[in-house]
Amino acid sequence: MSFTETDHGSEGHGAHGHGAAVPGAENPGGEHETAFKRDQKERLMLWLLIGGDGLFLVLELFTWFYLRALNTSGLWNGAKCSKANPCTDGLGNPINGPIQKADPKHAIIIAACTVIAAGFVWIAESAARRDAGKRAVSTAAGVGFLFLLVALGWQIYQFQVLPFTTIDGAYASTYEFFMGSTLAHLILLGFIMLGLWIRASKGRYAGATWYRVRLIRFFAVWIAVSTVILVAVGALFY
Amino acid sequence: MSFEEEVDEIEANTLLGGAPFFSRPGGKIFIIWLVFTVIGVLIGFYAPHHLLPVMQSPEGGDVWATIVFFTVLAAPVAALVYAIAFYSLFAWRHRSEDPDVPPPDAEPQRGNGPVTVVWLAVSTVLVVVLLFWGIAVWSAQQVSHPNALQVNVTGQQWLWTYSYPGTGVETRTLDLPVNRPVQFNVTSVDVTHGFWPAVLGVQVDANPDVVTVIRTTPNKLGKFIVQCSQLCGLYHAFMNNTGDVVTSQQFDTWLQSNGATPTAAATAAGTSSSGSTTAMGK
Amino acid sequence: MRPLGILLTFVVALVAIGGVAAFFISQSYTSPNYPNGVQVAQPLGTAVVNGQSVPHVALQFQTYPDSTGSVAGKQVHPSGNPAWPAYGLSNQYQVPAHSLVTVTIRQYDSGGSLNNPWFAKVSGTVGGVATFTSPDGKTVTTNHVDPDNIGHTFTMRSAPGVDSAFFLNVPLPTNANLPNNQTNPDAGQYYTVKFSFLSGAKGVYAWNCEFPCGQMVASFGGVMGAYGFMSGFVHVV
Amino acid sequence: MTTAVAPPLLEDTQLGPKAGGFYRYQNIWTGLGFGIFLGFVAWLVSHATVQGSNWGTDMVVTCTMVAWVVGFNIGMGTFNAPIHWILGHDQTHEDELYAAGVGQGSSRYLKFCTDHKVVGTQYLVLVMVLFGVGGTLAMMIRTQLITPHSSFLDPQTYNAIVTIHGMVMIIATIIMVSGPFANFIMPIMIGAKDMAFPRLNAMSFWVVVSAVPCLLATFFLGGVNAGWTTYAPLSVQAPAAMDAFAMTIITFVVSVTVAGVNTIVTVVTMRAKGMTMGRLPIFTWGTVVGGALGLYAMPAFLAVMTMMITDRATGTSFFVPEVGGSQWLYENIFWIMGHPEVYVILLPPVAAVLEIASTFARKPVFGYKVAIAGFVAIAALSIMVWAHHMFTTGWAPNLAAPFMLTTELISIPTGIIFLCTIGTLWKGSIWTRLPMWFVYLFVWNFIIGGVTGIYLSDVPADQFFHGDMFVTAHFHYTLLGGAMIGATAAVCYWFPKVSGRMLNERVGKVAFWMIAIGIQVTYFGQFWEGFQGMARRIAYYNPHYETANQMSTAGAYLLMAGWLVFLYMMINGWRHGKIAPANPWHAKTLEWKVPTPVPLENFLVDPVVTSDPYTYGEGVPDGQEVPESAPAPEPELVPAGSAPGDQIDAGGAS
Repeated sequence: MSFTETDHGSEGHGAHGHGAAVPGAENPGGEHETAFKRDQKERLMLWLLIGGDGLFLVLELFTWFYLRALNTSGLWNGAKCSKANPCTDGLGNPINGPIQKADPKHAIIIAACTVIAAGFVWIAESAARRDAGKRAVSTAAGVGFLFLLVALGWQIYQFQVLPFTTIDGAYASTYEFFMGSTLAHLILLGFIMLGLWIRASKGRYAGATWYRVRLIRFFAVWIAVSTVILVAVGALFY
Repeated sequence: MSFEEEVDEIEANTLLGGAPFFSRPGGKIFIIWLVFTVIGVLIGFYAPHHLLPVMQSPEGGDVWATIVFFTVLAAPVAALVYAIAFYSLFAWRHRSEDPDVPPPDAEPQRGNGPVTVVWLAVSTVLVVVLLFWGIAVWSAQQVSHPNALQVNVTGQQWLWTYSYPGTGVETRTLDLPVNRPVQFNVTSVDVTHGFWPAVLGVQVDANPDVVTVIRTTPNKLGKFIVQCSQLCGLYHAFMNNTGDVVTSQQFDTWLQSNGATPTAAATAAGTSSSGSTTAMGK
Repeated sequence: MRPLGILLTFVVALVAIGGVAAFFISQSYTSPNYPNGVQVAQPLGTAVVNGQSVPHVALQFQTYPDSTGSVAGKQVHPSGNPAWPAYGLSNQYQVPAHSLVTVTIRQYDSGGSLNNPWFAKVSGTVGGVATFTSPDGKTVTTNHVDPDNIGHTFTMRSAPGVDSAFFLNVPLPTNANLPNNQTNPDAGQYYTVKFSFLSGAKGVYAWNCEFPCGQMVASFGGVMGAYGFMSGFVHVV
Repeated sequence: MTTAVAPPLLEDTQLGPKAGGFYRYQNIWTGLGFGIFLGFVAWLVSHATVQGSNWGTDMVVTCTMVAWVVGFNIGMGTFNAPIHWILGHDQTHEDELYAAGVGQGSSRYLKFCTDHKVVGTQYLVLVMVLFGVGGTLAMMIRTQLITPHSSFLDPQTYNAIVTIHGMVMIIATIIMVSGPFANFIMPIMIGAKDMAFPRLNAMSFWVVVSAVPCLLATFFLGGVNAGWTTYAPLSVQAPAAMDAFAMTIITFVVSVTVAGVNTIVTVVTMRAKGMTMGRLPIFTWGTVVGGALGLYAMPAFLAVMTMMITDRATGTSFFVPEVGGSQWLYENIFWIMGHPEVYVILLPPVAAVLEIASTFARKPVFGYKVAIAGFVAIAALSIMVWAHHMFTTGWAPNLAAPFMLTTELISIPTGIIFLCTIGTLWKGSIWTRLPMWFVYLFVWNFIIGGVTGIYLSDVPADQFFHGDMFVTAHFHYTLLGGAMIGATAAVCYWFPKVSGRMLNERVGKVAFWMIAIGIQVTYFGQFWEGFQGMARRIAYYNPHYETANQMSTAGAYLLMAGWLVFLYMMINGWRHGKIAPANPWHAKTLEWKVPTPVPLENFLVDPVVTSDPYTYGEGVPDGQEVPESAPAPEPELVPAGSAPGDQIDAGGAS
């Protein structure tokens, strides 16, 4: 790949507070930040942040498997809870039977929508790279954003239809923790994809600046991957 | 003496220079090192001997021995760092008329392979020794005795209660027979506490809904204190009580005075059994 | 003006630190200026215990289901919640050393089960017993009560190193006859618990309630974790 | 080479009347105002919504704190640029110059300012304020402990003070070097014009500022009574202050993560031409490794505090065994964060100490590459040692041996650091200026902290010492006596560059001796208490320990007085000190080659580096120079990693 062309848009100086006085012009003492430089910086930042987020994911999974293995007071799957031997929930009220498993249907829909949204970011990226015009980029970004909104909405809806609440023991807690973490990540990705859509409609991503979309794609793909992992664990390892 | 002369003299008196050993930097550093090492070793013997409470179990003796042993191992290393640092401050310190003018640059030394290798090797060997010591002592402490006296310890904000299974005795003071292995089964009814009979040299947290186990063999008569070592809320500081290591006859009597039947007390105290308890020395 | 500068730094810093200290002390219940002060035991003359003549004093205090409604308008700890149960009026008591203390507690609160039944046993009182008078007038003298019907306990031990042999635990049975929101102790019926104990050596003793009557996990949050409601000091002088 | 073209100073740029957009109207007062406003609104709304429900107070406190943090940052301008980005209205170059503080004089110190030097100075002041708060609380603790049964504080207040003293000091020490000096000095050291992401840099500062009121609010919400480790389930049943505490941590995690990423990216991508990784000043390595470790540690803190809040405010059961959780889950995740965090604190000051030792011994850093390997080894090992904090919790006794191994292995790279320090001093021309005194104090204290650490790494001995004042004394020797004294050396060393003025070293010597003696007396007193068997964090103790406690308290007062003299020296130096020359220590790193005060983009002419900065006594021209005139061709910026690091022999043991 080549980065011979400088990013001449005003955003070219967005990451660095005070670059060349006039975009594209040589400033004797100032800095002339190349697109390569800029992409290098931001990619590194993104990979570091994804690494940190990955550790967070690992800790979520650790929580899941640790509590599942312990099954303290039978409050993971409620096997030991019965009328004769009631477990208590977070309020001290008895739980008289096994805690119901969450319906994986909802989680799968959310994960699928997120994956599709990430796929559309990828399409937007390749459109920008081919210099296919601002309409192609913004359409892909817009459709992706809509899918993300569906995922987001469904995630909120899933909270309403769960067969348990946060106080119903470790399984319920951890499952809702996964959902909450997915929700937070989707909101973050939602802001970024909204920005992608608006900026693409303004024609910011054409030709030389396609690598800006690639950055968003990395993040979207990571969110999709982490969502799929959480959904898979939540569905398979009850 | 001008600074250049001083530098020349230092250069002449390097470690392997011709002057008498103790007038060379290496010799002086050796003396300082020796003094610091001796001080460190003395502290290593003094501190546990005079500052630690009198230990009443072999595990407590292990604490004592570990401190002495580790200090003896660490003192020479620490003393070497101190010796060189002090010597550099007194011998190589540059005093000039104008404090704002830096001294001339010293002879550059960007590293010294052999020294680094030796340093690494020595510290690795020391670490391995520490590790073997630790593992040996720790695994010796893990041995469980089949006829150990069982004591159930319950932590609660902010009190310990002890029960002796089979006797029906429940108290808030901890009496133990001397030279009889004892196993503490520790748990809590609310938050995490730290069961710490310091002079028995053992400690374990009391966790809610979990029973944690520690073993020891009290080998010295006398009273001791059990404290809570894990911040557990308002009256954490008040969460302590006395314990007492007594003879098995006294223990038998004590159990009976706390409501145990004579048979149960005798069984628990081990006075009626063959006395197969392992006395681990005094 | 270098010395002045140093002086100024010290003065400003010490004023700041002193201000912070004053803030913490103003929040502190241990202050003798605490609105309800330290309740001093009433002298009753002397008594003979185990063949020895010792001073005899009396203490009387109450448990409130709701600390807002107490008659004297018990001021709650700034961090507390006025709806919490409390001992009162004061949470600090003063008794003479090595003397016979007769305590009468009026129990207005309801309750439940202990998480450690051991605390249903009376310990540390004279004779190892306490006298329980229910609101309907029945009186029993016993060394233990039902661990599943406990309102509070009065559990007292010495500060570290003061008198480690001293220990007192008296359970207060639940007062099921009263609704939980009973706020006027003088109008309501109460359970009376009366016992005597021999005070120990001079020093600071802490008392608290061992019945989990608080909130959240194991009912040991809230009032149980906050100083001044279910906990306090006994100053033995 | 062309002749010098005097480039115009960016500071002198005349900005249009609308430059900066919203930034023009935003400063700390709008931040405070909007934060308080939003917090109040959230309080009203959440209070009305959740009143009467279970955990209502926790919900209210959590919502209020979130709203305060978000509101403060909206008011400060933290979110301006992201919102501009989303809307596609990018900030113009003038806006960015405005955000960098052009034309605002000293008021830029109270604004969202992207200039790394302003951020560094802001951090320095914040760190001093935090140390003031933490130190005041320490004085409360020591005053309570003068007598065995003091009635100075009630036990609840005492526990709250112990907790917040711990957390304030942890926060302050994490940012004490990576805040001021990794921001102010490090970019100049590597020849960069700013940090890689100036706005993230400013964000990391103002986010941590917004966390501080949350932490202090805990005193008004009942106090956190669980110690800085806030072990569950005690912390789950703590007063509502615990929610504010957890929000503080979550906010702080955002700040540290952002700052860590920024540091790493800056060093990897922003180095000047010729500044290979092998030529970086050692301090830079310390901040990078520390930042990377922080990036590893902080997600665990975020996870554990998020779960703590949900346990408290929505009734989940992660940490409460009664309802299906596990306190060991808390302890594991907490210490997975907790031990690396110690080295996040420690590595930057240690690296600064090596840097300073080199300058004042007039010698290259001894074993430059070995020291870097030591940093990396410490970082790598520190993520595998967490369970040594759990030797006595009963969790997995079978893992005691492996964790004993990793814990003791850490002493090897730590020993390497000592080797490099004394190797640098060895036969140097010791120039005993104030920073050097603190280097010696660092060596003295850190050895004691290190040696006492090996007792604690041994399980049988730890069974005596765990939860005991010995531990307290040990980690104060490493974190105060080691890290904080290293940071103090750094303050003295870089003060002339930061403030443009010299410190009064006579006053400094007085402060030095008071601090040095104060530390020894205070913490030897605590070692003594620990040997006698006094538990940590207790407000009332057995009179048996009284003498040791009084010794410790006396030392603490001396220590406080010493820090006050030091504070006076700093304030006095900042206001009336002698004007500092650009390079008062005749050091060779790049930050001393730029004028003082440092201009906006640091280098009027891009530096070209030809060797590492440790050419003392080698008879070669300084390899790190800022040319007076611009080289004719603009330097091709070398991508990271592709530059061979071994072009120049950068020293080392081989």
